[in-house]
Amino acid sequence: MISRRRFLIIAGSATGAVLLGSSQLEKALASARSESSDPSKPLWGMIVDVDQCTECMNQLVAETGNPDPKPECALACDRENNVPEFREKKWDPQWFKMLKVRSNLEGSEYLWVPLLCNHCRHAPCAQVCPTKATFVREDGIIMIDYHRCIGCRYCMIACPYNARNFNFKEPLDGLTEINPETDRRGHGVVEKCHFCVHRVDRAVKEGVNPTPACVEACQKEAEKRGFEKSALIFGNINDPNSEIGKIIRTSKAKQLRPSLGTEPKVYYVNL
Amino acid sequence: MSEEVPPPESLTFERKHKSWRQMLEPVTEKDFKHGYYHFWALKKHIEPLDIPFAREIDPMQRDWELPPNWKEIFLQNFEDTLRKNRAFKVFMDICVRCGACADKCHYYLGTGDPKNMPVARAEIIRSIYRRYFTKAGRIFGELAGARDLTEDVIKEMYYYFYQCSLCRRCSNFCPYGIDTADIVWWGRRLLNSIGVTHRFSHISIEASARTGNHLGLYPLGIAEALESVAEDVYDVTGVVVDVPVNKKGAEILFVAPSADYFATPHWFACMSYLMLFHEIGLDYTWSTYASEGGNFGTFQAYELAQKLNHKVYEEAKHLGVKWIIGGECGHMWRDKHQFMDTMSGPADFLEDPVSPITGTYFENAADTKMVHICEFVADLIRHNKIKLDKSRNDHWKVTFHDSCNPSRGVGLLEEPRFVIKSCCNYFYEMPEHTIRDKTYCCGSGGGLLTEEIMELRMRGGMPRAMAAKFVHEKYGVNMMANICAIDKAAFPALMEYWKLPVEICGIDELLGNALIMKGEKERETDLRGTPYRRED
Amino acid sequence: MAELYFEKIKGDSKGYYALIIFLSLVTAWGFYGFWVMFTQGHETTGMTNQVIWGIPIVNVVYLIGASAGSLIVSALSGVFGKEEYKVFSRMAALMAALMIMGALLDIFLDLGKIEHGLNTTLYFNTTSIFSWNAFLYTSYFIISVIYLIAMFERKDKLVKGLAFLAVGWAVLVHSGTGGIIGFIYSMELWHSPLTAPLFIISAIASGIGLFIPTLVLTFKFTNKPLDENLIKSLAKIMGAMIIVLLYMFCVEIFTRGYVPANLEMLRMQLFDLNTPFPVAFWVLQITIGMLIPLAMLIFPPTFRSVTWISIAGLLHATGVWFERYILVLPGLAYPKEVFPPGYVMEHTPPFEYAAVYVPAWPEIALNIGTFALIFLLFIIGLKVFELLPKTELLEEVSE
Amino acid sequence: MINPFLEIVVPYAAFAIFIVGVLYRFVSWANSAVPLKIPTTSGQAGTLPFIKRSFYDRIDSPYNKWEVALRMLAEVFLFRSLFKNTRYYQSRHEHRDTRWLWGFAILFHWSFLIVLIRHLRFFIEPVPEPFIYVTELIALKIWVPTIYITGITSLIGLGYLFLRRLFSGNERTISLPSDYLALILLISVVVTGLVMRYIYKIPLAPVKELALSLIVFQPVAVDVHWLFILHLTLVSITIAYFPFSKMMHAGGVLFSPTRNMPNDNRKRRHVNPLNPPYHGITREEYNEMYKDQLEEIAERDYNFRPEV
Amino acid sequence: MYSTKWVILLIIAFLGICFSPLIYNVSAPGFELEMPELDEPEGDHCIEDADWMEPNHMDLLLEMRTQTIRDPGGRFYESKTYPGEVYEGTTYQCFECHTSKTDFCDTCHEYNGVSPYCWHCHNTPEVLEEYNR
Repeated sequence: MISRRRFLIIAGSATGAVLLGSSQLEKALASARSESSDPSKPLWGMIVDVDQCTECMNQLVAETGNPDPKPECALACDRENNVPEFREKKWDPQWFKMLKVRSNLEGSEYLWVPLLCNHCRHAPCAQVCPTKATFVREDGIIMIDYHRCIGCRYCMIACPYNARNFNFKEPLDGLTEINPETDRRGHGVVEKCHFCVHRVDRAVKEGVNPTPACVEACQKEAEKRGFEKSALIFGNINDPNSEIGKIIRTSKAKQLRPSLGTEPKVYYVNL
Repeated sequence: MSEEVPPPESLTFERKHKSWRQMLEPVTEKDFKHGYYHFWALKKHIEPLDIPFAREIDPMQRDWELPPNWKEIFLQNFEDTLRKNRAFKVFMDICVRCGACADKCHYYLGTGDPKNMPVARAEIIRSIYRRYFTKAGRIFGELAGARDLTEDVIKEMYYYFYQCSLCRRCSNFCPYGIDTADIVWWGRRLLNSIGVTHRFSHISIEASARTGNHLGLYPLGIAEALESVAEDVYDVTGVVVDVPVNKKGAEILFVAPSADYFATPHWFACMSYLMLFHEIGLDYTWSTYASEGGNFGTFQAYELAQKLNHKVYEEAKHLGVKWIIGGECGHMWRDKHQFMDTMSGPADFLEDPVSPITGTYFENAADTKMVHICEFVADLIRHNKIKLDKSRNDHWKVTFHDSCNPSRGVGLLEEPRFVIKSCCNYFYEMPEHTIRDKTYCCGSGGGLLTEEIMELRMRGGMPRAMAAKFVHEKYGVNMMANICAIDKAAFPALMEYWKLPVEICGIDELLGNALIMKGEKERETDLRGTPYRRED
Repeated sequence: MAELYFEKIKGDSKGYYALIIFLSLVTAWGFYGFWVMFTQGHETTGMTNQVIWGIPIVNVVYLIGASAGSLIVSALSGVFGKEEYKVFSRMAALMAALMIMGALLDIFLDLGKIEHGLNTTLYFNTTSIFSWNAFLYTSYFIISVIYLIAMFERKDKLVKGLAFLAVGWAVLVHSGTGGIIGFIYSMELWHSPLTAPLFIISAIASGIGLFIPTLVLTFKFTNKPLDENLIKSLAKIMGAMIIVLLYMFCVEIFTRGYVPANLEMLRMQLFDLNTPFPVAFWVLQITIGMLIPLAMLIFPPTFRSVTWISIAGLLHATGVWFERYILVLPGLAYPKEVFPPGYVMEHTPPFEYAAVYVPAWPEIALNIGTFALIFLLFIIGLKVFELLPKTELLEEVSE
Repeated sequence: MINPFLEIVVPYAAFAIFIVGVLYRFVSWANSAVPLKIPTTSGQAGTLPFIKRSFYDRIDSPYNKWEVALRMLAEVFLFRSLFKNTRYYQSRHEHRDTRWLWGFAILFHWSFLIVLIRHLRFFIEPVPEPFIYVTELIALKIWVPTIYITGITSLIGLGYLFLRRLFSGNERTISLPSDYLALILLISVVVTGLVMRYIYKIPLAPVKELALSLIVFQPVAVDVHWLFILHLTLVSITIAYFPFSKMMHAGGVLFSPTRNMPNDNRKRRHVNPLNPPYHGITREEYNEMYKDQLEEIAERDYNFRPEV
Repeated sequence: MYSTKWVILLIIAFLGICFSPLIYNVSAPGFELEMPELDEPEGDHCIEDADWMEPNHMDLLLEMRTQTIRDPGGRFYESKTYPGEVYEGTTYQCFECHTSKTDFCDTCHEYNGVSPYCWHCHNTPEVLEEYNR
C-alpha cells in the first residue's frame, strides 16, 4: 500500500515535471509563431521549377545517352563545396541530387526533381542534434559545425528529405580538384548543402543578391539552352519584392512533406 | 585479572584525532594508563644480559634516573643503528604518512589512541631522527616534524614501544613495506642502551640464557616434565612412549617452546609430538641445553636474539644430529626462519633435511636445516605414513588462527590448513581479512604477555576475538587451532574476557586426537580428557 | 531474517583463468574491430547512407534494456520488500552497471568522430532526446555504481533510497531510449507512442531472461546452493512480461496497419521474404524468443527444472535482441517518402526499397566484444568484490 | 621577461641538487648494512611440492629473485600492497576492501608520469613523429581544442590526496606540514602548467629553446613569459626539495628490505656483514653448571619412559 | 657500501633516465638548439599583432571559426590591432600571406612537438598543389 507521504512526494515531482515540460513547450510554440518577416533580416530560401528541370534534364539525357546524368547544377555544387564522388553509391555523398519521379498512374511521364537540404524552419536535424553541431542560423540556413559533430548520425535519421550524407571515407579519395575557398570534411562527420554559405555571406557584405553555385550554374545552363528563365531561384523570402518572395506569395509553391510541419524553405513549383 | 580490567561491555573504542602539533608532544608518566604500561626491569634480570644502567624504578615516577650522558649514548647508538640496519634507515626516510597502516593495528583499533597507529608509533622515533640526522629537521624543527630528544620522549618511547606486539600487520599493507615492527625492535634496543626496558621478556631471556629455556627449568626438570607428558599419553592411549633426552647420535633434534611441557593447552600438543614420533619410530631426541625453541630475545635486540638461538646449533653440533625439527611456536619460527641462520649459522655441520619416513628432501630448509613440525607432518600425511581417524575430532568445530609470525614472517599458510583438514571434519575459516597474511595478533605477542598490561591485551585482542565471535555465532566454532605458544597462552584469557566459549589448541593436538596408534586401547577421551560421547 | 553476508570467489582455478583469457581475447578482437572502424572510417561497416545505424545501435538498445531488467531484479528487495531476493541484489546491480557501461561503450565507439564524443557533455541541446539520453545514461551508470557502493558499505537506508531512485531512473532511461526511436516522425515505422512502454516491458523481460542463466551458471560454478523458487518467481515475472509484450506488438502492428499508406512498409517488415525481417520477426523474435519460452514456462515439466528455465531465459534474451533489431532496422531499410503521396520515386541507391544492410565484421566484433567485456568484468568483479552470498550456513542446515 | 638568474641559475642549481641529492640518498642507504633478510610474506612460501602456490603467492611471498622482481614491479607500478588495503568498521567489527586511496594514488602517479613523458617534447629535438603519436594516445587527447586528460586527472588525484589529509581524522592527525608542502608544490606545478596550456597561453618556441639550451648545457637566457618562469621556478623548487623530502619514497621503495628480498631464508643463508660474535653460555659451561642433573639423565640412558 | 652491484645498476638507470634527453639530443641527427627560421610571410603584417598571434593563433582561429559558422555576419573579422582591416574567416585566408604550410606552420609545430589536426579537413597550399595541377 502506498503511504500518504510517498504519494505526495511522487505527485509533487510529477507536477513539477509537467510544469517544466509545458513551459518548454510554450516557449517552443511561441518562437514558432513569432517568425520574423522583416525584409531587412534576410531569410534565405530557394524555389525549384520542376518543369524547367525536367526540360533541361530530358535534353541532357538525349544529348548524352546516359539515363541518369549528373546535371551542371550538381556538378557545380560538387566543385564548389569539394563534395567527393565515389563509385559505391551507398557511400557517395550528394548534396544536390537530381531524382526521377512520376505519378503512380500507368504510363505517366517522369519528372526530374532536384533534392537538396530543405532548410526547414523547424529543422528536425537541429532538433535532435545532441551537441548543437547542427543548428538553424539566424538567416535560416541550417549549418553543421563539423568541428563539433560527433558523427552519431541521428540527424540523418531525423531528416525527412534524405538530404544528409555521412562521410564513410576520407573525402580526399573521391576528389579530383579542390576549391581552396571551402573546406573538405574528414571521415566520420555528417555533411549537407548549406546554400553555399560563403557566397551568401560575401554577397550580404557587398550588398548584392547571393547566388549559390547550383543557382549560378542553372542560370548559365538556362542561358546556354535558351530557356526563358532558370529553374532555381534563390533569394530572401522575407522580402516580398524579391523574385522568390513574389513567387512564394502566389501560393503556388509547395513544400515537401508539409504534414510534418517542418516548413522547408525550399519550395517546388509545378510538382 | 578480571577485576582489574573493565568488562567488555564498558569498553569504548573512541578514536581521538589530535592535531599534528599535539602529536609531537610526548606522552609522559602523567598520561600513562594503568593496564597499559609495563613494569620496570629488575636488576637481577638485566645485569647478566649486559644491559647497562640497571636500576629499579616505577615508570610512574617522575624521575627515571637516566644516566647523566644518556642523550649522547642514545644518539650514538642511534647513529650506529642507522649504519647497521638499512631497513631502519630507509624506513626513517620514506614514510609518506598515507595512513594505509592506521587502522591495521589491533592496538589502535582496541584503544583508539592515535599514537598507536603504526605510522605514529614510528613517528615517535622518526621525529628524533629528523631532529638530529636530517638537515630539514635541524633547520625547520617542528615544522619538519622534528623534536628534541628529552626525557619525556624516552618515556613516550617506553610507553608505546611496549604497546606493539611486533606482529607486522602494518608492514603487509604499507605501499613501501615499512615494517614498524622492525623500527620498534631496533627502538627497544636503543632504549636498552640507556637502561630503559621492561621486566617481562628479560625474566625469560635471562633464564633462557642461563638454563636453556625461558622457564629456567634445570635439565632433570625438563626430562621429568616430559616423562609426565608421556604418562598422560599412556593414560589416554594405553601406549607407552619413550622420551629420548640429550641422546647423542640421534638423527633429529627436536626443539619446542618450553611452554609445551609446562602449560596447557600446550601440553596436549606436546603429548601428540611424543605419540607421533613414537608411532612413526623416529630416531630423535629432546635436548636440555636447547630446550627452548622460543626466543624472547627477538622482542628486544639483535644480540639477545643471537644469544638464545645460538644454542640450537651448538646443541645440534654437540649431539651430532643430522637435522632439526621445530615445534609449534610463532616468534620462534620468525627467529628460526629469518634470524637464526644469519645470526648463528652457517649450519654446514648438519646434513640435508631428508625425512627418514618418506624420503622427502625439505628443499626450502636446505641451508638452515630446520623443518617446521607442520611441514614434517603434512609430508607424512601426504604420503599416507600415518593413519588418522577424523571422527575423533568431531566434537570440535575448528577454526584456524594464523599466528602473526608464521604467516607474515615465514609464509606458512597452507601446511597447517592441510594438517587440520586431514584431522578434522569440521573446519571453518574466519573472515577473509582476519586470516592468512592479514591475520590479527592475539594481542599479547612481542613481549606483551604480561599481567600488568591486561587491559591493553584484551583491547588489542578485540579484532581477533570479534572474528572468532563471527565464526562461533555462524558455524558454532568451539575450537581455535593455532601454531603459536604465545597464542595458546593468551587466547584462553582473551576468550574468557570476551565471553566466547571457544577452546584453544595447537593443531598437533588435533593430530594427536586423530592419530591411530599401533597397540592403542580404545580411547574414551581425547587428549585433554573430554570424554567421547557414547551412543548407547 | 538473519543478516546476509557476502563474499568474493577465490578465482584461482584453471577454468577461471581460461575463461578470463578467452573473454579477454574476444574483447581484444572486439577492440580490433573498433580500431579498424576508427582508423579507416565507417566504410568498413555494412552501413549505408540509408541504413545509417547498424547492429551496434541494436546492441546499445538491447543492453540498456537488459541493464534495467537486472537493476529491477536487484531492487526487488529494496523497492518491493522482497527480502529473499537480496542474495542477488549485488550481482544484479553490478550486471546493470556493466551493461549500461557496455551500452555507453557501444554507442561511443560507433560514433564517427569519437575524439569529439565528449562534446555531448559540453553542449546540451534541450530539444534533443539524444542529449537527454547522454545525460540519463551517464547518470544512470553513476547511480547504479553508487547504489552498488552503498550496498558494499551496508548503508541499508541509503540502499533502499537509491533502489527507488535507480528504478525510477531506469524507467526514465528507458522512456528516453524509447524516445530515440519513437520521436522520429520522419519514419512511420519508428514514430510511435508505444515504443517507450514497450521498451520498459521488454527491458524487464530480457533483463531477467539474461540474468537467470548468468545467475544459475555463477551459482553452479561457485558451488553455491540456489533457491529454485527465487528463479521460478523471476521466471514468472518474465512470462507475464512476455504476454504483455505480445499484446503490445499486436496493438502496434494493427494500429499502424490500419493506415493504408503504411501497408507497404508493414508488408516489407512482416512478409517480404527478400528481406531478412520476416524471419527475424516471426521465427527469431516471436516464435523462438517469445512463444517457445512462454510455452516452457507454462509446461510444468520444463518449469520444474532450473536448467530449462535458464534456456527459456536465454532464448527470450536472444528473442529480445531480434526485437530490437526489428525495432531499429526495418524503419531504416524502408525509404523515406519524400515526395507527395501519389508520386513514385525512381529510387537510386542507397535510397531504395528494402535497402540492403549486411553487418560487416568490425561491427560484429564490436558487438560480441562488448558482451565479452561485460562478462569479463563481471567475473573479475566476482573475484574483487563481495558479490556472492555466503551460503555455507545453508549447507550446514541441509546436512 | 629575461631573467638569467631564474632561467638558468635556478634550474641548474635545482637539477644539480636533485641529481646529487638522490645519488647521495642512494649511496647513504646502501652504506647501511642489511643485517637480516626480513621479507614480509603475504602469501604461501615456497615449500613442499604438493602445497600449491598461486600466482599471487608468488608475488606476495617470492621464493626466488624472479619472483622478487615481479613483486617489486607490482609494487612500483601497481601499488600492490596498497591495493590490499582494507578498512575496519568499528561499529560492526567488520572489514571491507577499500581502494579509494589506491585508485586516486594510481591515478595521480600514472597521470603525472605520462605528463612528464609528454614534457619530453620540450627537451628533445627533433621530436620523432611516433613519439608525439604515442604520447598523445596515452595522454588521451580529446575534444577539438585539445585537452590531455592526464593533466586534469593528475590534478584530481592530487586534490584527493590533499583533501583526505584535511578531512579524514586519522590523516589530519598524522599529517605534518611537510606532507602538505609536497602536495602544495606539486599542485602548484600542475596548476601553473594547466593555466599555461588552457587559459593564459604563452609563446612556446622560446620555452622550448630555453629547455633545449638547458638540457644540452649551452644555456641561453631567452625571453619567456613570466608564467613559465613561475612554472620553472616551482619545478626547480620541487626537484631540489625532492631528495630531502618524503618524495624520495620513489627511490626508497627499491631499498625496502621487506619487499626486495626473497623469502628463501631457510634455503639460502643471508650473511650479516656486521654479525657480532656469540656471548653466552657454551655447551661446556652448561655441562659444568648442571653436571649432576646431566649425569642423572645419562644414567637413565638418555631415555625417559613413564612408569606404568 | 653493501649490495654494490644493484646500487650501481640503480644509479646508472637513474642517471640514464635523467640525462636521456641530453643523450638523445647529442646523438640525434638534425639537432638544432633554436627553432629554424620561419618562412617570411608576404604582406605587411598579420591579422593581429604577430607577437600575440604566436601563442594565441589557435584561439583566434577558434573564435573566427565559431563566428563564421554561427553568425550570419561573422564570416568577416575585423582586426583589433589594425582597426578597419577586415579578413575573411577561412583558414585559406592565412595562406594568402603564409604561402607554405610546411615552411611556416609545420616548422614551429614540429619544433614544439604539437600536432594539430586542422589540416585533415582544411586546405593547404600543398594539398591544392597536389590536386589542382
